[in-house]
Amino acid sequence: MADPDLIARVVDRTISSADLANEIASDQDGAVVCFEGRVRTRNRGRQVVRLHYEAYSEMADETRREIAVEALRRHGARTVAVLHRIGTLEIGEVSVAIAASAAHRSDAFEVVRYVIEQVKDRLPVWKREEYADGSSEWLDGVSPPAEREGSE
Amino acid sequence: MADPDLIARVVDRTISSADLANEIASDQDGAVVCFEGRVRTRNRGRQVVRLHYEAYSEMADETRREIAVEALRRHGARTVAVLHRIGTLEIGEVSVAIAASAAHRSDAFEVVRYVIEQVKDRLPVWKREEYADGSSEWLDGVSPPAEREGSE
Amino acid sequence: MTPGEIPIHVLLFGYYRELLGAPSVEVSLPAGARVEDLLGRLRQLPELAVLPDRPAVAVNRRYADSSRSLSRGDEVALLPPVAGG
Amino acid sequence: MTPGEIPIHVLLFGYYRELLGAPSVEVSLPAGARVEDLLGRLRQLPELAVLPDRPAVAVNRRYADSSRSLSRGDEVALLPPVAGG
Repeated sequence: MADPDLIARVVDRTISSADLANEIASDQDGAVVCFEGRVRTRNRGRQVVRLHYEAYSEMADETRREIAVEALRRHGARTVAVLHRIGTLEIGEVSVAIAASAAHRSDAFEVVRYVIEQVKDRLPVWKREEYADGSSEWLDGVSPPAEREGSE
Repeated sequence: MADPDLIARVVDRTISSADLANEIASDQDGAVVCFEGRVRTRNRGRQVVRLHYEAYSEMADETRREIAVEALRRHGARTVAVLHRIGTLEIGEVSVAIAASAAHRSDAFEVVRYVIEQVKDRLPVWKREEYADGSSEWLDGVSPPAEREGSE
Repeated sequence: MTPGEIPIHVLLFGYYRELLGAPSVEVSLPAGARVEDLLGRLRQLPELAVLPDRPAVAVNRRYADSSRSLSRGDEVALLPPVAGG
Repeated sequence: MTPGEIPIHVLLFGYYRELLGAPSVEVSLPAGARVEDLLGRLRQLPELAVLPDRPAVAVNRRYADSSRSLSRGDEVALLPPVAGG
């Protein structure tokens, strides 16, 4: 797929997979799969009141685009879109939204699954949890793989 | 899970997984996965102009509920909702919408995947495709498994 | 209806409904008849002679196999291969 | 800056930014220096002495390994383990 149709952005406004799904849906496609990551009230046994997301935005936009291109190369989906929100998020708000559209459902599922796993593994985004007791903490994350320059 | 929270209906109005997702989302859950089946312009090489869905509605409501209960038993998701539309659908319209909400994303993906596969395998719904040349045809379907009475 | 027989109201859907030209048909079967007996009787209708060997049947809104016995008042349905989603 | 050295502007994010108390730091390194040399220099700053053995580094917005050599004008960033999603 030489020029896959994809959308990839970091934004500091409310996001939803439904908006994405409607953006990417096509008359040729029979299946749309969406994923939303939402802020939970509890994490690792602590009461969370809000989250602060910070990104290396310039790199994140490129990484997200790379991930989407890889996902479409590996699977037969026609389109995938991914948004990651930054800034302060309240409980229940959507931090990451992904939508994929494909002729057949397996491809749509696999693309979305691939994208969220890669987002978690290598998107340069960090989060700080704020707790009910007023304290806050940077979350332990995943060490990204070194040197991906050769992969494209 | 004694009384899983689920929604399962056959309806003859427009449906969307976004509405479902918002209905089922919970502050305890970090992941929402949605699936939408949409009417495609082409199927098996023919130009489709619209689809007509017919259901054995009373049985379909029970089957859909069974599928949702099974899905939640097998996987750790907290909630799953599924709607199937009947009547006449134009290209791009949503025929089936599924949404699941779970603490962790794997469960949400697996529940949605299970539900759509089971819907295709055993939900008593039939569709007739109407083509650009004015003809129409009942689609070949899946022979449902015999005797599921013992399974509950 | 022969004495000792039970009336069975059979719902048809999709392609089968088109074959018959009606949404349901009433047949009467001996008490203790099974789904397979019902299918044999339905195949005697010229419109339904082309039914496949083992069409799906639901009894009281659940899929039933051909040895399932039928009782008065059962809700029986003849289901073409399903094509939802 | 010693003659022959190149200035490297290093961006910090998340926890590392909090450690340093600033979003970036400027260091100068000999021409031909590698990522590992940069890390050695950064560890000399008291605030960054606690850096892990092999923190993730991006050069020009791509993850880079420790043997990657640095050139004038490279955009270098020091990245804590990522926690998006």
